[in-house]
Amino acid sequence: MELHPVQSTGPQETFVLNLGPQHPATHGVLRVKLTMDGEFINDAVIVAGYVHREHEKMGENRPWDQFLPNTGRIDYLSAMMYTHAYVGAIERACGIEVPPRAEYVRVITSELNRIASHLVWWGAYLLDLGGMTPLLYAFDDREKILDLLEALTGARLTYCYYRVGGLAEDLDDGFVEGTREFVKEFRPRLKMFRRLVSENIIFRKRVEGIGIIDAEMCRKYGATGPMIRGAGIPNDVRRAEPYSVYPELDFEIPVDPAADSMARYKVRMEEMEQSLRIIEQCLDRLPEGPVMAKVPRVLKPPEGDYCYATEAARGRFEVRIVSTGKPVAHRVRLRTPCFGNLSLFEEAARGMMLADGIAMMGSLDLVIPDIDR
Amino acid sequence: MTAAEPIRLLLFLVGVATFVGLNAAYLVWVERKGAGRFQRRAGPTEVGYAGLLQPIADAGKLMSKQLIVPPGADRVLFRLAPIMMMPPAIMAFALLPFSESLVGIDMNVGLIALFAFSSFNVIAVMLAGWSSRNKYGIISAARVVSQNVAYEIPMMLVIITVLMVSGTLSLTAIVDGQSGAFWNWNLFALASNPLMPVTFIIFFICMLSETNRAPFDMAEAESELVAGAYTEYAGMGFGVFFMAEYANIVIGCALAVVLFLGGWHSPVGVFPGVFWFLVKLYFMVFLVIWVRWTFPRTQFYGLLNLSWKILIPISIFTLLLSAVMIKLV
Amino acid sequence: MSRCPDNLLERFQELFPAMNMEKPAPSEESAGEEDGADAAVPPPPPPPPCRKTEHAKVGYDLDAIVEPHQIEEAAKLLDHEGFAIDMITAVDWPDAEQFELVYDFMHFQAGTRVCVRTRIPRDRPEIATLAHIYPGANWHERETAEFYGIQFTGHPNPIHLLLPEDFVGYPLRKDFKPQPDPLLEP
Amino acid sequence: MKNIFKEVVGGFYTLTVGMGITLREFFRKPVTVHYPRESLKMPERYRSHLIFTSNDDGSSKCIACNLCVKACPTDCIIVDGEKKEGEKKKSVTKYDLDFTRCSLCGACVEVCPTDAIVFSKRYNLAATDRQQFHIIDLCRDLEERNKKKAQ
Repeated sequence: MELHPVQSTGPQETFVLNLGPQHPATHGVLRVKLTMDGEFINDAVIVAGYVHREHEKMGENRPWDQFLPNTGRIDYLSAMMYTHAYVGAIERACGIEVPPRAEYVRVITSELNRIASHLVWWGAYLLDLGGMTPLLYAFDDREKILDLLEALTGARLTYCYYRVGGLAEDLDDGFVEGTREFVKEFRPRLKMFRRLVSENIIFRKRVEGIGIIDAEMCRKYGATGPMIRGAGIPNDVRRAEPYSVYPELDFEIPVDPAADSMARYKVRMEEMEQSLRIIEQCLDRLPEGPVMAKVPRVLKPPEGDYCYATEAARGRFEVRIVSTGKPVAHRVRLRTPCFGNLSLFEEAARGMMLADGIAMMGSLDLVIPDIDR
Repeated sequence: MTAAEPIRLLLFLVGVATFVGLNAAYLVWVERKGAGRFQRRAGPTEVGYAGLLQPIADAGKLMSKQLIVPPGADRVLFRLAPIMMMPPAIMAFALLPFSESLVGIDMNVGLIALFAFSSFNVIAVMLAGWSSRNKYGIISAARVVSQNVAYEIPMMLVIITVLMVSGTLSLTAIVDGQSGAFWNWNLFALASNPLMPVTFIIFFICMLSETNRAPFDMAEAESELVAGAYTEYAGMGFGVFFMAEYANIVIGCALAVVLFLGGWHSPVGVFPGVFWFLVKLYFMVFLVIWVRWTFPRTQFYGLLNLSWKILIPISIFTLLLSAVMIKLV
Repeated sequence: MSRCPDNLLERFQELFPAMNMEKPAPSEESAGEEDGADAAVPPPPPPPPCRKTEHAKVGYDLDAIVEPHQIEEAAKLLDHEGFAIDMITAVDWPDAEQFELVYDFMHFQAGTRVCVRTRIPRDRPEIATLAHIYPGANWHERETAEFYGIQFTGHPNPIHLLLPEDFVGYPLRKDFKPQPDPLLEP
Repeated sequence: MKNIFKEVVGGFYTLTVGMGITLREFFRKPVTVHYPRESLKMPERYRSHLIFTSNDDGSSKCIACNLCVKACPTDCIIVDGEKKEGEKKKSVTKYDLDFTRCSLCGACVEVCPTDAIVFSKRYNLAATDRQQFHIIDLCRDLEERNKKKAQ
């Protein structure tokens, strides 16, 4: 049965509602200035920059490799992929060949990190929609990933594990078995998540057909990642601009043409499944050997500018470095996925109801430092 | 009225007030413990054994907090709202038949009086939202009113269905009509209405909605409206709303027990009636908690759609069905 | 898997020589422009204004240098070809007294990335906005404007995006000196 | 009409499935660790603030070469050393770590030629004012640890 949402009755008395900077639904310090007509959003203005730290300037005033700790602090939920993009850019510029073992470990840890990030999103999204319990279930599983990564890297969020030319350290003893065990345990959990939430009628009613962001809008705003895949276009940096060992791996890019919040939800859920596949394959193929290439002590990438994009959990993360051949970068540009993804909110939220707007905002999977940098 | 009657009433009033207070406090504990278990964590553990003194500590904290009235708020109404919230809830308790003898006032229109009291909290929440001069509060107030209006109707239709089976408005008489084994309960009165379980489910949904419980907690909706109508309340002002919320849940669950689950009548025959009443009551409360910690919140228009487009047609249908069945049988 | 479908590439090569031909012609504005110097001395090996680059080496497939006034036209062409906006940023070249504006575009289906650059004088940093072609450019341009002090003419909402509204200065310029923050001193 | 019926009944079924799942979780053991009473063991590679490793005689291995100072992205290390008579290498006299600025990236540990500094596993650091974190004196820390060991 079609249950049509009620429509706004037209321009009347409006009021301004400040959603944030401290608000449960903005997942951090983001402020949305809403002009409301009753429960309808007439106009939304994003006020960002509350956690701006000028990472790009920091990149310009320190040696190339000293910027590494910063890269994990842009999107703290998928730090691995961000560090990967930065070291990838320098490796591309200097022509450093990374040992295959290091590449495989990078992919494994990146995909684990992606699952952890999607789990946070899943829990937090359900929290946005008023379901508290899934958050705890998601964190239960995420905890296992973080334990694995903590034992490997020594940190739970800001890993700083990749180095230009390889990895900081080789795998620890328990990592391979621990990861295999996690993969085995997590598959049935995903199924449980699906039965608990994805099929739930209340949840479906809240996200199906809500927050339509079609491919054209994504194109005009530069929205990437699950946003564009949820609009039916199989664009994934891992396939479109292959990096690391992804071309050798067999995985699918989940796509959903519906372009609504449910489509983005489904894409992310399916991505976790695919990440498990990638991890399994990498563990099977994990070669022996060194994890660090020969890298000059002082990095001096040749003159020019270089881009390196990775598929972070929220979409395309791209680092553009401009080198003048000096040991310090001339320019480090960080192209973060949330920036593009959020910029279309102002247009997409117009005319929605408040609760639907929040359902849509949650489906964008925002990490505020990723926008503000 | 005998000379003992006022004393009895007074005792009952004190008893009910204590019961409501303790009940609310310990339901918070049950809710937190239950939520903990549903989410695979421990819940409160620190204050007292298994956190049993936690509600007392919370109450102490809430009472010692300053009551803040936001600038620009309507001071009188802002203070009045929590006060208006509590008495109807307590008064409704006086009507509940905990057992044959343990009932405050046995009115012959008990059901209607109970509804009169329990509908009162809408006004209190609306006043709270409106008077606190908070935009979230105003949205919440508007939501509460339309939500309650929408759900009074299917609830009433459902109750009329039950009344047609019972043939009385007195709560004790309704329970008495369900005496004997459990297949005499109204829930299983399939002979007079084969859709009685559906009616019960509708009643349960409406009860959740009337008490603003998840998944219908439009008034609070913490991820959208922060805390809705209660955003600006601090200390015991908030505490009273909290207590009243739990009192209302108990009333709603007690009503479900009286109307559908045979009140104090035991399914097996041992133990006194009041024990069975409480067992059934707390089972219903557990069900409410269980629902809350399982589902996401419904969309606001989805909630109204559910009421007007699904619940009301079904409840009208069951009403007509039982009318026909009773006439035929 | 082919990085860049051939037909698309051909279309680019058709597309950008058009601009290359325009390039030697002296532009009416911006005297301090690169080609002013180019015209005087025949450039020994000037990088071709539009060239194919190797994605595996630099991360983009096409590198096009255009005149500042051509940027709208370039964006329109890319928009017509179905490209999405990737990012807009600037690079400060204080020695050359120029800002280099870098516009990155990407193609969702083909995976092609195009980098369009232009240089504007540092003392008159003005360029046309792309916000009417790509609404996503709005935020990127606001960011570039506040960090470099570049004016995007015709921008619908030229206010600070990430910096506080009362912030003075352009932090990503090379000659930026931060004001000492009394709160941060121990 | 059939669709409505299907949706209502099917929807209700999904709700019962969800409730079944949460009920099953209800009867399982909590997974949380009750922190102040019990705590997890920190893994081998856990990164907390720096501490000195020591030679057999309890002195620091640090030769005050300043490589860590140069490697630090946030300039949070101050090292001073002196050359004692009769010894080939310098020995450290002052090693201050500004923990408010340290990002625990590990550049200093990696660059250290004598493996004089390692990450500690002190995870429950807490203080009531900033000054206590401001400077962590590694030399004093080593002395204190030596004293404790002696006792």
